[in-house]
Amino acid sequence: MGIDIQEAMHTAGTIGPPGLSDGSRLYTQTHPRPERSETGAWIGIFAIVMSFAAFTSAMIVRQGATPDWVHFELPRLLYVNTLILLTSSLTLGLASKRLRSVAGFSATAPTEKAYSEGMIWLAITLGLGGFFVIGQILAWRVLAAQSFFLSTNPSSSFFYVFTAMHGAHLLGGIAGLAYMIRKLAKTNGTARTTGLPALSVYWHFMDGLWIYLLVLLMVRT
Amino acid sequence: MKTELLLFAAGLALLGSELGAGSPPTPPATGTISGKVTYTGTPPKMKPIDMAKEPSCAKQHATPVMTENVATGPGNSLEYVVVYISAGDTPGAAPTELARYDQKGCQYLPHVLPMQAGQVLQIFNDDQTSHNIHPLAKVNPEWNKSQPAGSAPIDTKYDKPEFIPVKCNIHPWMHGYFVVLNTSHYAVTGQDGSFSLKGLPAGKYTVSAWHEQYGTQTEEVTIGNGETKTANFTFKALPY
Amino acid sequence: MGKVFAVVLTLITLVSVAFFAMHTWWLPPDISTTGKAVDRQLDETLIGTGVLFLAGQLMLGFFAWGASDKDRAEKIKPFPGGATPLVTAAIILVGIEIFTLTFVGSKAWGAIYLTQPDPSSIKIDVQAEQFAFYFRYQGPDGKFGGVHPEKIDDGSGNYFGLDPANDLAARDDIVTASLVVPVNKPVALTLHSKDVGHSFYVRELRVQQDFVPGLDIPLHFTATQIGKYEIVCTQLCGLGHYNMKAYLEVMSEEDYQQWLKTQGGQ
Amino acid sequence: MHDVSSQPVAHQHIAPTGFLRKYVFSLDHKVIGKQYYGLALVAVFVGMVLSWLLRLHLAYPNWHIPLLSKFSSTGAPGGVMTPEYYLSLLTMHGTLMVFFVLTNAPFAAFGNYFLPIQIGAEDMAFPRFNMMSFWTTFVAFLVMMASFFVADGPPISGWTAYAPLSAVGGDAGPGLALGQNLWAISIALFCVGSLLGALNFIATTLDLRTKGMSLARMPYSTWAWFVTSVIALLAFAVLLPACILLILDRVAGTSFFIPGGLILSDKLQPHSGGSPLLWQHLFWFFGHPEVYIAILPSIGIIATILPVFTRKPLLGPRALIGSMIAIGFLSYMVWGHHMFVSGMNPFSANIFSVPTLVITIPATVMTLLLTASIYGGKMRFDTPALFCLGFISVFISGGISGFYLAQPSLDTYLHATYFVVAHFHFVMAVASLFGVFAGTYFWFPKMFGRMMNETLGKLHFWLTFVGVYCVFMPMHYLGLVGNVRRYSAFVDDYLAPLIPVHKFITIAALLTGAAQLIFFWNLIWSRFRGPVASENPWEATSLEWSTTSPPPFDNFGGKHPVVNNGPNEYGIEGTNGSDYVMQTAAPRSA
Repeated sequence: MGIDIQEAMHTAGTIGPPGLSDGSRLYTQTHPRPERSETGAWIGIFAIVMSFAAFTSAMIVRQGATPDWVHFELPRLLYVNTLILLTSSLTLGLASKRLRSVAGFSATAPTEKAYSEGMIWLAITLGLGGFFVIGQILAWRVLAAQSFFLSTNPSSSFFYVFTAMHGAHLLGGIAGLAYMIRKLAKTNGTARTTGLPALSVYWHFMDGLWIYLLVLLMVRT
Repeated sequence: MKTELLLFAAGLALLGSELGAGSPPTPPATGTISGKVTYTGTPPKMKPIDMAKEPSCAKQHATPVMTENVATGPGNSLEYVVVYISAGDTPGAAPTELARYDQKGCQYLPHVLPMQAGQVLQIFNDDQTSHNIHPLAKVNPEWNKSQPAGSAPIDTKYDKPEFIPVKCNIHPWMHGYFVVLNTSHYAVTGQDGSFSLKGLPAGKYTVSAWHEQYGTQTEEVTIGNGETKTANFTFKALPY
Repeated sequence: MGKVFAVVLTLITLVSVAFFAMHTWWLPPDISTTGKAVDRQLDETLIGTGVLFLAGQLMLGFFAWGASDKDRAEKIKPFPGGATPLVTAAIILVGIEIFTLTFVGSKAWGAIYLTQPDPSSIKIDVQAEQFAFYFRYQGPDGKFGGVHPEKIDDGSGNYFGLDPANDLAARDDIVTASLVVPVNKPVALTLHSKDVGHSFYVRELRVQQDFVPGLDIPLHFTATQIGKYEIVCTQLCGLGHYNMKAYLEVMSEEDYQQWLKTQGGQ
Repeated sequence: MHDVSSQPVAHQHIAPTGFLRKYVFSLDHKVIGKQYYGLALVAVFVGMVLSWLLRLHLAYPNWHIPLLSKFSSTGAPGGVMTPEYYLSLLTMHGTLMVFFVLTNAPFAAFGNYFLPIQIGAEDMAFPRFNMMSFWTTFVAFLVMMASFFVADGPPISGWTAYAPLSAVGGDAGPGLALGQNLWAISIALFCVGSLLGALNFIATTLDLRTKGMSLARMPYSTWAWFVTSVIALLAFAVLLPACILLILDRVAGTSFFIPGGLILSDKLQPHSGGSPLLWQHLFWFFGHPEVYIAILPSIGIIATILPVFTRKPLLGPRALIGSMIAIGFLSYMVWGHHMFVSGMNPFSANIFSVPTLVITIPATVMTLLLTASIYGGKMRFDTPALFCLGFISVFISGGISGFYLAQPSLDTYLHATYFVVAHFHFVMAVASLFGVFAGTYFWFPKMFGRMMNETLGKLHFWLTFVGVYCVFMPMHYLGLVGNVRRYSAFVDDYLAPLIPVHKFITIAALLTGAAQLIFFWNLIWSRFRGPVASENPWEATSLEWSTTSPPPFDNFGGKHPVVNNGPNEYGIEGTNGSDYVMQTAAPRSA
């Protein structure tokens, strides 16, 4: 089991600035552990992967259960949405690159320029996220117009379930993004955005998850 | 002189008419519609019900109980047909006497129970086992209650006219009907297929006969004071 | 206190085991060709686990006894040999137990569920519904009529949704509320459900099989004892679950033929 | 963790003022732990009363249970339960006990309170998530209880809610309309709450361990909570989708679990093509790990408490932790053993049977290690110690019957009989609760600063210990005779002779239940009247005993303990004549 590795990590970790390795409050700095919010993000991703794995297996079982599966054309709009989401990942990358110094990973104080640019990129990311969600809803309407509803056929049922679940999770990301922007704006950049790496991890994952779902839906429906 | 007599007579007549108007009118004799419900063709043969699952009921029946969806009698008579006034009758207030429905020997007694809308219905469990009453109402509210052995009767009523199939969820063979009507004039045919609707004031009526399997037939009947008219119904039966 | 615990635990253990050993409450005699293996499997498991149970509980009581009433001066004693031999022993012993049980058990299971029914076996269609079983025999023509769910009508006794009007094969199908089979003749059932999940359980046959709505599930057995046995539902199916049962009547060949004659078709 | 140093976050050091923030919407893991414990207490009380009613009805079907008709006139006309009401109460008993008691008490309640303290942290990694997870669970509880008060009562489909019975709606029977909706919504909420909680536990264990608290030095209870939270994260992440699909089938007319051509209440159901087995697969993929979510924390608690009272180190701690991990791992490969006879391919039964039996190996190892740890100890028989012994005993009893049910060939006979009821009550319910009792008597001084009453405690133990054997051991015999479970009355000919056994069980159950009232009373009495507890009344080693009872808001009064020793240092030359060494004590030269 991983205990030994952990111990190694500890001994490595205990080499810290003198005076900090005693029981005083600064002890934690001597531990090269990831940001807790980032750990949280990864654990969350772990759980979400599990959920969608469950949904997927349900889909496969259900499709195998009875030959009543109707295949339908995915709304073109979805591909546009995909592009939007991919771009948003890109812009978030640009944002965190600029805000990194703000995020307290480097000793240098943030340059005013980096900060303002970073904020703009964050805002753009937020906007793109919003567009994606709206786009998804429009895609639903397109499908509904072809009278494919939630209960029409297992294929459409799963389509709505998948897109809805993904959308819900993405809204979580959007909320986090908004919170981050507010926090930064309030303190114009001096607030340490420790949540930003976690947020990026989550956002990129949402991105990947969508690609997976899109492929799955293309193959299955 | 003659004129005086005439006047006098007229006066008397007037007086008489005055008096007549004052005194309560003797009710006009009411009429009756009676008749017989029969079938043509061959009805399906009723099947024996195996109650082995419920010994406490099985032992109450010397001969196996038969299904009752098309119960027939001698002379092609058709049982369990509800004959009622479907038009021309002005329904009075719901009667105060209760419509009683029994669960006995894992059978519904009677198989078909007509009642007037709003009339109180009382359901008894006379068996040593739990029963479950599930009237599959669509117009009226649907409910589904179990009635353990020896528990108090269930009181309920239906406000809208409807033909409601009743089933027991515990004993699938138990099937019956609540027939909720908007009139107080109704009857269910017995084994001889005969019925009679009494106490009908003179007038023009639509008489309907309803059978759970063969649907409804209607007849126009006009009766005067104290008349008795006959209305016969004939349903077409199929073996399957 | 430790001694008290040891005594109480020992009593509980012995009483519990006694009732198993004395067969005070026990399975009904098996009447199937496949049940013997199940019973043997049960006995083996009983002995194996009985030993484990006694050993475990008595050891616990014994140690508790030993660990009680120590004065402050007394030193604690380490467990002889430490953890490693104990763990290895456990792994090996339980491992062997598991291996044998699986090896023997899978055969007992296979005999019931992984074999094909004898082609000559009597085919009977079983339908479970809230809350009764109904059984359907092919009748003289040796064919089952088609099933049409929308035609199902308990009121007229058409439990299977047959269509005798248009389906000649359905007319002579025999539908009963009891499962009647000849002794020593293989019987092949097809289980399907009208509404929700149910289960087919006959203790004496040592078989249990769920009905799954939407599936036709095969189950076959051969009854070796004439008599009347209960078929009960073991899958929670609604308010009448407790009362969902039917009878399995195992008859001599002659009685069976006689019974068939008395049963009319649709 | 930079923010700890440079920028203290609000929750970390400043205790909130104001009632709401302090006791209701508190971010303090200790308060949240107590809230979970309280919720579990309420749930277990309701669940227990339900079991009384169920037992009474089974043994004396025609007895008019007082007040019951007041509570539900349709469910129990004149105090005699209708079959559907029996099943409603049965469903609620199972659901409340499994979810709101066995998941909440040993895992969420004690875990929340003691996991951070045992690793020397000031709080959970995400205090806000922590608060949300409790209040989500609380709402889930309210929604579940609400089903008692809707038109035709709680659902009658059992805590496993097998489709299509649970999916088709009111036509399938009373309680399956609104009641089942509430059930599904409640469970979905519960999943969300548990997921948040599990996430928190994992992150906390990984990131917030104090200096020197290597994984190897974590107390076994912390290990158990950690492993359990990983299991829970996976399990509830699967149950949640299952519930969502179930809800859609019920309210949106989809057909995930409902096949076509079903006739219920003489109505052809408007569904087609669904797979009832799909629900069973999803449910049991959660359901089996759920058993370990209930039992592992208790094993950890016992493993932590036992050495304190035997005054000697636990035998083979690494093997014990290894077994926990092994069980957690295996628990995901065995769900099929709940479905041997449920219509899945019979071949898979043999396949599922093997890992199921293999699980008995780590289980046996753990049991043996615990038992052998008692050997040669200087046992102190305080109430927690007694419950440790009791735990080992009932865990053996419950584990043994697993050998039977793990074998398809025997499951064909024993499946869905009282043998199964006996099995999971012993191994999951009673064992887990013994862990909770031990934990309560052990940690109460730390949580409330007062000792619990020993006399009442011992009385509670003896009555409970003997009681549970009287209740559940006979159920094995009933199972052997083939007594089917979930029957609201025994109308089958072969069940009549068993009624006396059922009467015996009922009386035993009532008495055992009454014994729990002693426990409830002890809690209340000791909370206010109990003797004041010292910092470390049991002379234990783990970190929670190195702080005040109860601990300050930030657990260690602004300091962070430094850990130099493992949690297992008993029966040795300790400081000034004691026979143990605290984890925070100076490193031992050995």
